[in-house]
Amino acid sequence: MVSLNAVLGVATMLFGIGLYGLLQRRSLVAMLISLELMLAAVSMNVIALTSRAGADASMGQVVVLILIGVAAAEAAVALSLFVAIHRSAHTIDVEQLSEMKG
Amino acid sequence: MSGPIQAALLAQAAPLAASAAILLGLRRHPAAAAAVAIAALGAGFAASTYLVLAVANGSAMAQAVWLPMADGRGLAFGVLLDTLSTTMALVVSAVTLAVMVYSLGYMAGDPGFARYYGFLSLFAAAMLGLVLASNLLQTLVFWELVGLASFLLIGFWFDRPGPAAAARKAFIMTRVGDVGFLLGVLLLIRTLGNATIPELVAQAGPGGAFSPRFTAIVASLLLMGVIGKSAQGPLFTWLPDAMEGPTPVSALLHSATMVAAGVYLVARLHGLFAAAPDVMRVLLWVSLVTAVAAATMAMVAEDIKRVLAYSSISQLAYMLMALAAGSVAAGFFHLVTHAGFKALLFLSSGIFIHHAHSNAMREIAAHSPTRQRAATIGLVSGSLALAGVIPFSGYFSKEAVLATLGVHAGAAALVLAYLGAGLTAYYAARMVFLTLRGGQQHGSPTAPHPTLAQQAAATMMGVPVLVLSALTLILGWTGSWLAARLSPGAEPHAALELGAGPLTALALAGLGIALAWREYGAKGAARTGFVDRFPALRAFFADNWYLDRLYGASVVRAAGWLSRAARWHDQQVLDGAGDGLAAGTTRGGRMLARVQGGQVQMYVAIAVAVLVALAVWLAYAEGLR
Amino acid sequence: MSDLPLLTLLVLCPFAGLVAVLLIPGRYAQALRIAAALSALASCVVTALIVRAFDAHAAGYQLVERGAWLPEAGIGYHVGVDGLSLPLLVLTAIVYLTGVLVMWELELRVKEFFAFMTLLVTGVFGVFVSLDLFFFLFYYEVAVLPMYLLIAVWGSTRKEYGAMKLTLYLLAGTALVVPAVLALYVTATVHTFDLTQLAHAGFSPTVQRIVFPFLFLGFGVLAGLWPFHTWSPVGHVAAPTAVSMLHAGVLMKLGAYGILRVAMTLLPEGAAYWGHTAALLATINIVYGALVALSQTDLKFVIGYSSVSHMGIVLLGLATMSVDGINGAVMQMFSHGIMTALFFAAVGFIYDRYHTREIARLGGLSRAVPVASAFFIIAALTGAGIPGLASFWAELLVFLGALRTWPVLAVIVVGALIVTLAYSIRVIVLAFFGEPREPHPVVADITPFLSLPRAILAAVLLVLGFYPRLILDVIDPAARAFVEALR
Amino acid sequence: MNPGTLVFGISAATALVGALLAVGLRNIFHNILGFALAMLGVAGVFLGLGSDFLAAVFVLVYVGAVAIAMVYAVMLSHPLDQPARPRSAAKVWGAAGLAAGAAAALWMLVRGAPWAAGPPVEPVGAAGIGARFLTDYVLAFELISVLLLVAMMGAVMVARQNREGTGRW
Amino acid sequence: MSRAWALLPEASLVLTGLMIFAALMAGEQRAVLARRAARAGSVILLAACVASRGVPLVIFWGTYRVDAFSQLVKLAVAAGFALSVLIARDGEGQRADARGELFFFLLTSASGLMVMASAVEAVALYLALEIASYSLFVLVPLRERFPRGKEAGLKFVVVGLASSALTLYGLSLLVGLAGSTRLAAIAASPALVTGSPVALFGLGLFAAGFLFKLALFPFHFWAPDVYEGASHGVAAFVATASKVAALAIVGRLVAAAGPATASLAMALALAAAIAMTLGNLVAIGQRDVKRMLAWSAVAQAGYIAVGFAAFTAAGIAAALFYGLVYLVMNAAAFLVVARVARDGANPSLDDLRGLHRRAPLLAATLLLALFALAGVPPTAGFVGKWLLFRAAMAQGWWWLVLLGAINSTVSVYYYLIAVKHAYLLPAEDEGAPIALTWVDRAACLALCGALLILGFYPTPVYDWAAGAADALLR
Repeated sequence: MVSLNAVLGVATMLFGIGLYGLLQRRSLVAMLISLELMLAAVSMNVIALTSRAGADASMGQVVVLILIGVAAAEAAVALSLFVAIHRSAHTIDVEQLSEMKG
Repeated sequence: MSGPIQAALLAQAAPLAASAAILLGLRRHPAAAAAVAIAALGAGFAASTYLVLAVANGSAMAQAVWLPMADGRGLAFGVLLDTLSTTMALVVSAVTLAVMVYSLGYMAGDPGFARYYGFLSLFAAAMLGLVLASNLLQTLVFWELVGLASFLLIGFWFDRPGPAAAARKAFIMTRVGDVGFLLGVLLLIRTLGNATIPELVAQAGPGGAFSPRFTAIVASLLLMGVIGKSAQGPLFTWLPDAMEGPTPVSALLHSATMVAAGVYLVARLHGLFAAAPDVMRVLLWVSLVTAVAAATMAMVAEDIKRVLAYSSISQLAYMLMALAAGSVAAGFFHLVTHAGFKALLFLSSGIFIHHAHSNAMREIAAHSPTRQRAATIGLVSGSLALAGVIPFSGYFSKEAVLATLGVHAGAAALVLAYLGAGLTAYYAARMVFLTLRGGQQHGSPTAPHPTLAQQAAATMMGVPVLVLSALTLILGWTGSWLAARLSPGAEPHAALELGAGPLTALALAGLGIALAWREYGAKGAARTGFVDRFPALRAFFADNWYLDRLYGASVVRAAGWLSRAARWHDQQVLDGAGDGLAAGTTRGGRMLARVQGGQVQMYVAIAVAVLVALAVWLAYAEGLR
Repeated sequence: MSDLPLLTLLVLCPFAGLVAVLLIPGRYAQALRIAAALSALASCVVTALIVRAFDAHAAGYQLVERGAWLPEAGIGYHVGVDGLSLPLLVLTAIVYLTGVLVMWELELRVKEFFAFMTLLVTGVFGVFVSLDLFFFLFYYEVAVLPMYLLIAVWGSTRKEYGAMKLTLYLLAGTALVVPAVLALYVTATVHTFDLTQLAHAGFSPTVQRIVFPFLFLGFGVLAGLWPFHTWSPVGHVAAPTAVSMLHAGVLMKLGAYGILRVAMTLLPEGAAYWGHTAALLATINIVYGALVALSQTDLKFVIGYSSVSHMGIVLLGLATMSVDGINGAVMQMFSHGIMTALFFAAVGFIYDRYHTREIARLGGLSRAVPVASAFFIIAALTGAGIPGLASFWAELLVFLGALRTWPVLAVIVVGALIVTLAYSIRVIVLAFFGEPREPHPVVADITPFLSLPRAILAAVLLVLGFYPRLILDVIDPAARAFVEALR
Repeated sequence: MNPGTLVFGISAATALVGALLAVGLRNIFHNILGFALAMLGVAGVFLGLGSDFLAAVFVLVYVGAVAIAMVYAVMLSHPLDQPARPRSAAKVWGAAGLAAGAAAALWMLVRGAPWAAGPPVEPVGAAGIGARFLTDYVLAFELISVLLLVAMMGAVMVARQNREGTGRW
Repeated sequence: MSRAWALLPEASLVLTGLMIFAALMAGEQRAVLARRAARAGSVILLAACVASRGVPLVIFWGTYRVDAFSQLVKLAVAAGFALSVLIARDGEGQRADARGELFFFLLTSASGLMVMASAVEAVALYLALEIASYSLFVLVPLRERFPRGKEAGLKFVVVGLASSALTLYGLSLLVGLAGSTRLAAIAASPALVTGSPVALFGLGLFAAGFLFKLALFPFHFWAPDVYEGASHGVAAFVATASKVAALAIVGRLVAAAGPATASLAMALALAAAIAMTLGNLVAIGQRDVKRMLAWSAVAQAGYIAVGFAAFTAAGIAAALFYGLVYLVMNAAAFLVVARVARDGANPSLDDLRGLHRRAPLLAATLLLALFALAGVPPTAGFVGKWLLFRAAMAQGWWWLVLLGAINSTVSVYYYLIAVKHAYLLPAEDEGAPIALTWVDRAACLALCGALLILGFYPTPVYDWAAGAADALLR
């Protein structure tokens, strides 16, 4: 059996990579990808923690199923917004979408 | 004893009521105002007379609590009737009455006529209150109020710059002394729990509760008030300037009564002052120097009222000298006679001024002054009294003072006092000659026929002058009566005992008059004094011994500088700090706003960084579990 | 009569005025004025009833009313009056009435003016009757905030700056007071904001020493404590007449009253510990204020700094923690309140007519407008501590108290009387005596109707100056009990 | 090395490599491919942990739906013709540092955490999941459907191009 | 009374939703009809929330709880919804084709918030939050004639989704630690009870999403942009209903964290301190009224966190009470902003000039609202802040209280600047009077009245808030 910490470690790294992408990428779509990676890390966490002996495995799976739904919804809203933004601003470079400040 | 008490209350209340009525209701009714004022003061005068007769010896006091105090009993105010206070009350009300009558003529037609009588009544009430007060704090209250009245009356013609400035100077300068007075009173109240005059005198005396040191401190503080009010020592320069007020006011406040309040205070608290011999020595020398110094200034003054003012300072110094040397009777005697002849001198000079429309003696001389009979009589007899020529009143009282000095003060003091007496005779005579004797008769050689109103005015002014002239011959004989009344145990001073002292004084007086005659009076005299030959000295004398300049250069300038410094500090430092804080806050806001830089990834990064910090902090604070 | 909730009624009087003013449409200016005046009159009547119902010989709070309000949070409705607050109620009522009358000629945005003014007065009355710290501060701020608009809209010289400065300073003071009060609430054994109960809470010396300066400085800001006084002259200069009157006359007293009623009552040990500092600051107030007043060029600035100086006397009296000092301080609050009100009323008339307050441009006013000038001169003389006017007695008592506790400071302060007189006389002589320095429009002297409020104020000064026991007999038992409790 | 560990190792490596590709490459299409790869890896991990149903759904939704939607969005929005601006080194290192720090902090906390322990529960299948959905997670189930509804309607509205106020769905 | 009575608000939500949906199906008049439906629905909703008060209910296997707490929050949300609908008027400022949908999404957001108040299971709670958020995500960018609306939407979405990822990560940790997603189980889990750092951090992460809605530092960055970028009705909803509900849930999490959490309290206190200072200082320089209100909201979130930092029932009660007051005062401010604005544009401070003449009632409302925000009596803001500070002080947060009090002073500065523009400065073009409908007038008066009444006599409302706090801790 794989040790719990190994899975948690992978999830943490995945979360970290997602975070890096979120903070660094200029493309909105790439940022969304990063976010999805973070959500996947969360899912991995949940499954790891609920598939141990003595844990409520079905609960974990239900939660992750819901998370998948959330991720889909997120993608839908975010992507539609990106399209709309591109339509009016002709860019989806987040660094250029920084008119509002102060 | 309720009769005298009621009389005393009446004497204070009547002028006060008159003052209130005039200032509040009769400002547009001059005749009524004057009538009310004179009637009220007449009542006061009658009451005072009654008091003098009723209180032949001993003392009576009636008090009511006026101010609740920490001790639970409170400060009681009331009237203290004894020989000293009743006599002073009589002097005050008499002179005031005379001045009020005189003013009917002098102030006739002035737009502020009613106001004038209102202030005058206020002064009378305050002065009588001061005299009759049973509590030293009460004395202080009225002391300040006469100061206020003095301010208002000096500045009576407030729309002229001179009187306004003079009033300001007088008020502030006397306040300097009053601060000492107030501190003294506070100190007494603090120690004694109250400031009832007989009690504090008793406590200061032998067997009393006060330590000598305490008595000395209190006495010197009170002395500051005396010096300020009686225009002594370094604080006298306000008095010459105070002559900017109407002449009757000068007569009443600034020679006869108010400035004598300081003398009265020393007499009133003589028991206390006597218990502080060092302070008395200081007072003695202050008054000696003042007497001579003021005389030198009078010698060179060109303005008749200023001459009289300096002479007031000088004569007040004589009174204080006597008190400092230990004789209440002599000092008070001189106070009484001085009140008479100085009021007379002012009122007479007022008549001249009224006609010549000038205060300058040489100017008056040009307006045929001798045509004013009453005034001429008054001026001459008053000056003789001032010069101390027998048998005028001044002679007797000054004699009493000098005699006291001779007994108690030592040779040096006596020499100075005699020097002063000689100078007094000189400047008195100078004044008479300068005023009365022949300038070229320009101006109004043929005076127009006086109207009826002018005649009435002349009468109003003439009668008091003549009465007072007569008094200069009478008051001199009251010395022994006064002495018996004020210090019954003491040996009565012989009025007409021509020993070495009186002869010296008379000789000096003669010398002074003769000198003045040679320089000013004789036909073809150069009409310049011997001092005029030394311009520097003359300037020194004429300029108040440069004291005003000294004050101007030191105290006034320092105050101005301090004030401006404080103002600068207030605006730049304190206010600047406040404004700076506000500006800094705004600037801080602008700087913080830069965090909101528009880069959304930065926002997320900050949030994540904070959370990382939280994780580390939690692990650190709670320990990894 | 004594069954009536008089104190609540008193607070409701100006509040009713506020409601009435809000309900009357803005175009009926006269009706608005009358409504305000009626509410002021009602306040006076209720105050008179309170004075009648008040037993001067009994110490402790009287006419007490209590009610539950927010018991979980320790807040209750609790009002009462004692000898220390009663004079201030009378003061407020008088200044309120005279203030409304003084503003009778106001034409600009009458409705809003009287609305804010009545609100302000509601707050002031509220503070003086409140015995619950929450309500105390509640009303305290109610009284402060309308000032901003009253000054900013209806004021003059640098009005926006002055108004903002004033508001921020005062609220900064509150920012010190509120945490301090909450800290007391928390540390007390009984969790309540009731002053009377907190007074017996017995705070530890450490708490007292730490919290006292917060309360002292916080309230001190409103009392014009040096070096936090600079808002006050600036604010006074900017404010319209009635607001200056209310502000210098009454509002600054709230600060001193707060120190007395809250800081000293609750933290006697803290007060004793910081007494020296407080007295020193108060002394600086007196001397500094007087010195700065000496070289001002604007009439209102002179008054503003004189207020700083005079409030120093109040603070010094409080700092003595003696019967004489407290008596003097409370009386000084009263007489200074009346005096500055008169001051500002007098200057207000002059400014209305001559459109300047520059001393250098005035002169000879006593000739041109004798009656109006007389009012100013009476106020100035009161300020100078001339006997026969109310302030003299108050200052005397304070000096006496100070002389017992801090002789050196007392000597300095008494010495400063010279400066006080100097600036008062300077103004009188320069602005009112002499000749006009530049041509002025010929203006009629003040009308009897406009004289009325000023005459009321002057009369109060004179009457109390003649017989101070009228007020001191009320204060004294309370001051005695207060000092007793301090020990 | 047992098969479970092997499967896990491969899946985890796939997931991490995919993730790195997804965030590291410059080309957005490559990123999406990397993302799909990472999701496959994650699904593999699930499989290794015994959640086979979940793994299937995961692949279906992420690779099948989300990734495709992303491709559509990129085609609609990405200005491929524009040359990419160079990356700012400070931003790269800053983001990397922060992400590494965050991961380290998380790992520090997670490593030895006192995870809950309870009685053993029998392994579950799709039926068990369905049962949970209809009992104590019925509220969540309802809510996720509402959320998806809102997201769909919102997405349509936001992306819609017509500007007259009369458009219908 | 039937237990089902307790679900009256939820039922009204569905009804309103159907009404608006039906209206949107209409042709030309869809926006107007939707507005009418929304208005009617908001009234029904309010009535339902009031009527259902005091009826407790637990359904869905214990995951949905109706109690004093949830009813209070629902009432607040209903009020916020009603006011936002009112403020939105016909949706001006919203893109023309989305004016009808505006009301629909506001309603879905409100339903999310209402469910959030009752959900006592973490996943449901999170989903409710997301429903509320997504509805707003799609509304914010659809601003008309204001290109930055898109950017505002972007900021909102990015920060929101990032927070949501953090929330989920926290949730995953909590699931592992507690073995359950029920809040009660999480609160009772040994890890949390003993204060294990991972549990506390997990809870903190889980709170991120709610702190994001509350706009508490460091999750506040979206607020200024969204307030500025969103149309008035949306911004008002974000500022009122959404914020109060988020606040309530933070309260719920604070209650779950329990009393033995000194380090979390310190973290909250620091966040509160920074938020207050940052918000107030930056607000000083703003010219756009809505942006200023946003920064002030950042500061206000800080004040609220001061109450939470106490970690006591009194603190939560104070925060809930303050939340209600906050709703009223912010709604009042936004009502004024919306009416002053021309054509749905953002008013700047200069647009407020001469308001006292152009619309005295609006000026007075603004005055009261700003004074309430500044915490000045006799408005309810004073009582609210007092209670917050009292709770914090009781736990020894003296420096926080002092800082809060000082910050209040700073805040007065910029509130007064706005007041100055409304009351003092004349309008440049002798601005035309602003016409108000009777509904607007009634709303102004009602809001002012509420601010004053809550200021003079907060007792019943505070008692309710205290009861709600007790319900959380039971």
